[in-house]
Amino acid sequence: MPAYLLGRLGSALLVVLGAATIVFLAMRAIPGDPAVVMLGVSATPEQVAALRADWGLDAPLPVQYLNFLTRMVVLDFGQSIRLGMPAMQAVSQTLPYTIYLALVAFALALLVGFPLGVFSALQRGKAADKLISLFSLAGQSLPSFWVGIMLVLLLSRTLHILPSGGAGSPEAVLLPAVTLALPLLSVIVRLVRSGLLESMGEPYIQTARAKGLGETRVVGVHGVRNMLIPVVTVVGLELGTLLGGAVIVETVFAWPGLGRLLIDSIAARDYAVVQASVVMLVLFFVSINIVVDLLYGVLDPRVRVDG
Amino acid sequence: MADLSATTTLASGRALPLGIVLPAIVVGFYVLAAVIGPILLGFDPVATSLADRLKPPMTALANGSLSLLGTDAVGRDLLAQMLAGARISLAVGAATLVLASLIGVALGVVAGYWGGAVDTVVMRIADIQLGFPSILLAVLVAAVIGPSLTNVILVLAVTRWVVFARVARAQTLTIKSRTFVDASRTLGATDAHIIINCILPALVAPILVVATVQFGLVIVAEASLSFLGLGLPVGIPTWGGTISAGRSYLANAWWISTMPGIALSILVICVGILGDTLRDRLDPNLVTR
Amino acid sequence: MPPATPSERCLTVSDLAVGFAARGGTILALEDISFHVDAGETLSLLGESGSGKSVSAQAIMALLPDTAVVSSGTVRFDGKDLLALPRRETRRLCGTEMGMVFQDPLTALNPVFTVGDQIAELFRVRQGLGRRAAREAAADVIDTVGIPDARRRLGNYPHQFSGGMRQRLVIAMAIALKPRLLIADEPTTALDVTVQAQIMDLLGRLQREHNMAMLLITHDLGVVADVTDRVAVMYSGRIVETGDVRRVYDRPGHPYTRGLLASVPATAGGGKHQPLATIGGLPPNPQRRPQGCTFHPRCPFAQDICRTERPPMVDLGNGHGATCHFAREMVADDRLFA
Amino acid sequence: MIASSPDPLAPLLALDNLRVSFAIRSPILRRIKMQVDAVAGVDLAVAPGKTMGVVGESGCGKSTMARAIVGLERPTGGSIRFAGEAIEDADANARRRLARDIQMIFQDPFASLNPRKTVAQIIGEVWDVHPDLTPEHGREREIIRLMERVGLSPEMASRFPHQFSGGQRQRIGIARAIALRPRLIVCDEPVSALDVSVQAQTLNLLAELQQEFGLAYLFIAHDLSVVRHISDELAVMYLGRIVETGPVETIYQQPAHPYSIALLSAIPVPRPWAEERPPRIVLEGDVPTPLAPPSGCRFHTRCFMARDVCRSESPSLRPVAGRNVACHFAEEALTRSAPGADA
Amino acid sequence: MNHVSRDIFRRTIRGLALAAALAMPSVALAQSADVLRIANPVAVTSLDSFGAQSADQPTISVMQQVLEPLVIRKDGQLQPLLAASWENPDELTWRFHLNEGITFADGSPLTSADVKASLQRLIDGKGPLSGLWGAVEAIETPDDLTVDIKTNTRLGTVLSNLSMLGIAPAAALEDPNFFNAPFGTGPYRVAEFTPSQFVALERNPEYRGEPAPTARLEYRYIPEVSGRITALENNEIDVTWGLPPDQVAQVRDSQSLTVESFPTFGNYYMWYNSSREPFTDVRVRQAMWHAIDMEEIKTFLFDGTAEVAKGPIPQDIFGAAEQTPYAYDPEKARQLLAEAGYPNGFTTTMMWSSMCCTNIREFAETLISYWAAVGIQVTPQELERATWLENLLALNWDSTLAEGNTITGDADFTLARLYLSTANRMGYANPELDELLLAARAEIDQDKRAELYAEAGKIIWDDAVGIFPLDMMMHAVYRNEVTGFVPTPTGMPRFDTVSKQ
Repeated sequence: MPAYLLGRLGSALLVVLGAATIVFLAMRAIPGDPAVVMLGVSATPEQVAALRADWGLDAPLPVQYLNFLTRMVVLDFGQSIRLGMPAMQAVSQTLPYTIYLALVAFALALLVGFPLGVFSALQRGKAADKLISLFSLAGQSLPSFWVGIMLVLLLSRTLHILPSGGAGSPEAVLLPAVTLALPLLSVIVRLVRSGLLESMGEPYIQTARAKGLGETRVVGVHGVRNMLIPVVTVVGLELGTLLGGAVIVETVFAWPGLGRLLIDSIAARDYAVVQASVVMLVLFFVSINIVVDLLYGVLDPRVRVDG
Repeated sequence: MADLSATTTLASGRALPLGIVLPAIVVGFYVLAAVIGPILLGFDPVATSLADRLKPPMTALANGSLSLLGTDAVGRDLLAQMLAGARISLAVGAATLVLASLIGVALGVVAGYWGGAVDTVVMRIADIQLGFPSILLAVLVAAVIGPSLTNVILVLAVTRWVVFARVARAQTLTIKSRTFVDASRTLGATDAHIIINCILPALVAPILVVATVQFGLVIVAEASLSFLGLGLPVGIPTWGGTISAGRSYLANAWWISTMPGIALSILVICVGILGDTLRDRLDPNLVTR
Repeated sequence: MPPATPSERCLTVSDLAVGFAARGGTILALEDISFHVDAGETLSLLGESGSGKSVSAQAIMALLPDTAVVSSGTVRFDGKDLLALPRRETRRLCGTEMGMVFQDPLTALNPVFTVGDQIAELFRVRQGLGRRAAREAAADVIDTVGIPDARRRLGNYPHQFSGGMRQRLVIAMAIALKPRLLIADEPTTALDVTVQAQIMDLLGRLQREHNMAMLLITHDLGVVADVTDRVAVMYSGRIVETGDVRRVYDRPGHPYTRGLLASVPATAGGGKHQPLATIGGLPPNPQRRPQGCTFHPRCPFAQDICRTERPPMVDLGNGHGATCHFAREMVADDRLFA
Repeated sequence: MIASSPDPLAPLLALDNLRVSFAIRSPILRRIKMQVDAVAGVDLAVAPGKTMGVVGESGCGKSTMARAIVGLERPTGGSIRFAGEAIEDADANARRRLARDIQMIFQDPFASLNPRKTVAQIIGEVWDVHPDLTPEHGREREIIRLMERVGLSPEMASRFPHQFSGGQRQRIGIARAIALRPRLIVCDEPVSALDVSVQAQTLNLLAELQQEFGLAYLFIAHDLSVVRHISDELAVMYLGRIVETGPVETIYQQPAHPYSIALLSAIPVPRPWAEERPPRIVLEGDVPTPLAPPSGCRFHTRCFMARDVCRSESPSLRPVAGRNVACHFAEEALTRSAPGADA
Repeated sequence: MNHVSRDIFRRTIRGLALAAALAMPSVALAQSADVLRIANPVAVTSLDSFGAQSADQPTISVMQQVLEPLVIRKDGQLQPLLAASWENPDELTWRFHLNEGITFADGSPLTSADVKASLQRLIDGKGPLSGLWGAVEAIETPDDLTVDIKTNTRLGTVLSNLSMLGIAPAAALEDPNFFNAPFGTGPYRVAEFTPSQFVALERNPEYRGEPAPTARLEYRYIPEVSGRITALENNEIDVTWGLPPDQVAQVRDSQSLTVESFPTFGNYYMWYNSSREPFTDVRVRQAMWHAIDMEEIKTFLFDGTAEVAKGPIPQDIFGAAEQTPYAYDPEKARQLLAEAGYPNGFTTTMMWSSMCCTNIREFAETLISYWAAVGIQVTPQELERATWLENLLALNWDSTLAEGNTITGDADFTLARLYLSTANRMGYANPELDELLLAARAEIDQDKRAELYAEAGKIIWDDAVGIFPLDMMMHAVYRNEVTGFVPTPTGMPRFDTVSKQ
């Protein structure tokens, strides 16, 4: 197991390193100079040069890269130009919002999606199943920015039930969370449904029935337990993309999370924050993947290595 | 094996289920609207008419025509704009899928067939791609080459190839180990012969399914890019762009965001049903996300 | 084996017919199926793939898929008609009164639970034993089926056992609650020859110990001969011949049985380059079974009557019967094992 | 090399101490690799026009051996000679040439046919790969001839594999295998997936084709009665090694290896009462995994005759009573398997 | 849904959400009259008004209530605030005498050292405003209440520049954490700050004047217009600004809200790249101006809530002079084009920054539509701000539409920084204009400066260096309970006079 875990960590680090390199090069490849962005229309070449020197951007690229990598090891991404604080501090101020939003969305998706999927599978082919299928298809394919806008239009602007955005009150998380949860919820419904149907077709289900177990136990224990394996795999991956994908929802609902920070920082060419955000997002993504892998081992004894 | 009988069912033209016919008709309608709509109801991005701005649906305009779905913030007819947008959306979707599937299938087959270092490199790049925020990628490409139709297609293709590569690779791995490939080998067949005769034909069905499922996602992704202001240049009408532009007018002109959103939703749902039905019939075990 | 008196009769299937809903109507998978199994006795359902032998077992155990429809017949077990009972009631008899062994021991076991949990589940859910007692009982059962070091292996998962051991576990589950009827559906098909011998030995031993009735479903003529008292030969959803194994094998009353026996190289004996006897043609498509005797298109002895009239079960004495218009002539013909 | 055939003709195919091992990845945890010696030093010879039957249980390496012969696996040791020429290291070009002489019939008749091609395309693939061998009278006519030869109606040429029954599919596989008029066909369990009645038809067809084209078969099966029916020579394999080889009837009548004895006794026959049979020997336990084969004689863990020497010393094939046996106590085993003896 | 049930529903949801929100980072729920909830349209990213954000409107709008300048612009006039008086001992020296007895929020007294440190920090910060002080040679502090600013050339803009410099305590400026919760001599001090999200100000207990009527100001960033309006209507916030002009009318209809519109120092401008064909020809530049009906744009696109410009900078700015607007005359436009050699028009591009300002795209599309009517095909180029800036500075464009804000209220800030040929911002070079602008900057006599700017403005206008379509108005919206709101022409409202009932 340790060897396996080590290998897994190794490849995860490789992915982080790759992403870090790409974001480093990308930020420097795109037009737009942080100094110019800050100084605005009236910037003079002297002012720009002075600022770049202050920020160490006049150093040769390899030096900057090496600097970036060595400091990345201790999660030091340097000073944010735009915010005047360490980039990591900016990230750690916004990340909790994104994680909070993602978790609420995740819980919502799970709590609604799982039972709905099981129900749909048991009602296979009936009207309820078809309705749920259509709903989940819609949830999966509708653009979340539009769904968000429509929710605001309906619940906020017309009915005045929920706030339209921001993180100012506790119920403010609901609309963005629902919007964010919808695609994941749909994925869960579909996965649970097809997973359960597939699991129910396996011979061991016949065995369970031949043992004379009640149908509730056959489905609830033997069926569901096996179906968890594919569900956890995909849901884990989706959770990773949930964080990254929160950008749009955060934009629509002015949610002060990492996604918005990333967008704003890209716009301001705030290299340090962009690099910090991307590295943290990717780090999160690969961590979740590792957790999923480990969870896989918990759920599926065939994956466990003896001894 | 299930895929085979399904192929024949499709090929032999036995009664197709509603799950295919209905959405196919809707999608066909969109294609038709996209092709001939702009001819019937031309959209000129430059033809603004300030007196007609923000008019609700079913309003008679200054020039005497009737605006079925209302007008936007500079007085252009929303329906005409949406028809022109349909053309762009469908074109972007199709072009992206062609590009992404070509890249993805090529890399996936190579990685799956030869394995080893090539496989490791391709799959590692895929991992990075998956973890990397696509927004940043979009900004990057848009900024480097400037916003254009090609760039949007490029960005979307770059974010989509992984799905195709994964499916192609998995399918290649499965097919590669199938006995009929061994049979070809014992005939003395070369790798190229095997890839062309055994692997690629087996990829058609799953890739088709993935492409159908992805089609809706790509259209939505294009709209999302436009929504974030990273999409097509101003002057090229897109659904996402219109929805985004209408966001500031939710208070006084709800139709600007709502109408193209409904059009987009109906399309992607129908494409989704189509993809689902195809998947059920062609390759039930395919995971396409 | 002493002949079974009617009081010891365990399972009686009469006139069973099962169809599957399909596009364009129902496909009859089984028709006119009648047989019985007595306590302590083994009946083999012998047939090639698609002959309907597994469907019979599923019908008895209420394990038929939702698309299946039982269109007629009765399945009497313990005086109750299982088909008339609600599925839930039939299910209640499974495990306690009827046990089942499946073909593929790898997939028949739930991969994510330990074998201890899977067997103990029977005792806990069906008998209401406590956790500890159920585990003890499970260990005893595993011990019974000949898995060494039973107690320690309770915590292992199915994939940690070899194929033969897995089949023993499946058997353990089937006999754990000492059922009176054991249905074994191709229990050795997935196993190697030497392991097959072990498993058949085990089944035989358990049957004797518990005086169980056993319904063995197989395509292997040799396995049938090894362990069976009586055989029912199935062809295209019907029983074409039934009777004592020796009688049926030595003097088959149906051309199909005869053809089967002749095509087995071992029976055919003979030397190399002696062509084997074969049955020409293919089994009929269940959607388009031939008129009259379903076997007539492949039958070398077919006459006009076979093409038009469905042959009745001809009683050949001592429980031997065959659905062939010329059953008696077949039995009288000595040429088969000349 | 030990000539297993008394035939004075030089063997068509000769394996000399053939070894095939591969690193396999644990199926789910792909990072863990294990070394499997699937074929651990096999000597075997197939005479032209004759059938060499190979029996053994799953995992004994018989299929791997077959795959190595046709080039689907690369041997890790020993040699394979075909008509006197070493072919174990054949490159792609040499392989293509060899394919004209060595063909293969697979176990699963469905899996070995490309589901997306018609029968005509499947058989015609032969000439896609070997365009220079296209018969003068044209591909179509040759396909029809081949189909007729194997007992398929030529009208079926444009059908797909799934539209055929198992037996018919195997006939397609056979037609493809004989299209190039090979000298040797490796048959890997060609009838084990078929129903009894169809199996007989297929065996008859194979026998006819052998007569007609002078084919040599390497015939692999786990069903001993089938092998007995079709073979001239027999090799019994256990865990990657040959434990006994010789003329088929010699071994059947009086096996000299404890494993052969057990194997033969375990075959269920339809009418046991009608023939004289040695008492059944039920072996203990399962076949050990080839990942960790036992020391000494690989069979010793299950052998009813095992002594101390069997645990430490690996017996090699030696001639005993008209066949070759790899057992320290072959002579003793012979007495046990003698007709009428009580095991 | 009726009101009662809606209320119950809201409360239920709130309860549920509260239960779910235990993990929630800092939740502000205060809703009393003592708290004024403000939604700013642009995020406050930093409170450091000396560095990168020194010209950043959100930063200034908060910090102007915390730090006070020496002189302040009130009703168009520069008036003493922290400084009691000033004089010029020589042409290169500005001497300021500070008021006595002023203390910072931490109780320490205001001294000349604080002024020196603050100015020095602005210059060293190299931010956008540091350029205003390029001529400063030395800052001297002869005594605790006297500051001398010495320049190497004559600098006429010192007073207006100083109005943008809030004075912070010198000692605190050394503290790297000072700008997390800065304080000064102003009516408020910063209590809480989360960049981009939230700023809370509370009364400065040491403030020398009348205490501000509202104890606490809370700024929350809500980027979406509809979000802000909704939040106002839902009583989630009390005041906001930066509404698109065409949505003002609709908000005016609301019974619970008050809208106040007032002129600002901001305007739209459309520059030509005069170094590129065909914009080297003044007739082309004028023709395009004549092609546009400003009145129609003002009426429909801006719902009348803007002013047709009468000069390159809005009229309230020091140094602005009234010019005659270009008439909407497509015939004349075509004629000018023909004269310039483009009888059939030409094809060109216009770029703008997507993040520029409200309605920018609609505005641009409308302009393009007008030009199309006289045969000029303009391809729109909406760019991301950073890219737009890069192109702008590289003169890699044909024409560009933007918005400007003369935050110092002094013509120099816009004209002398952007229109000098040395700045080379729009490829226009006119020695006469250069001379006027430089002279104005060096003129200490403020009346003379104003005259010089008037002349310069006329040149820019008549030569059509760009099109100056409209001067912007600011639209602040607040709930009816809010009183005491004072319009600010800088577009950066302050709330130290505002209270809630």
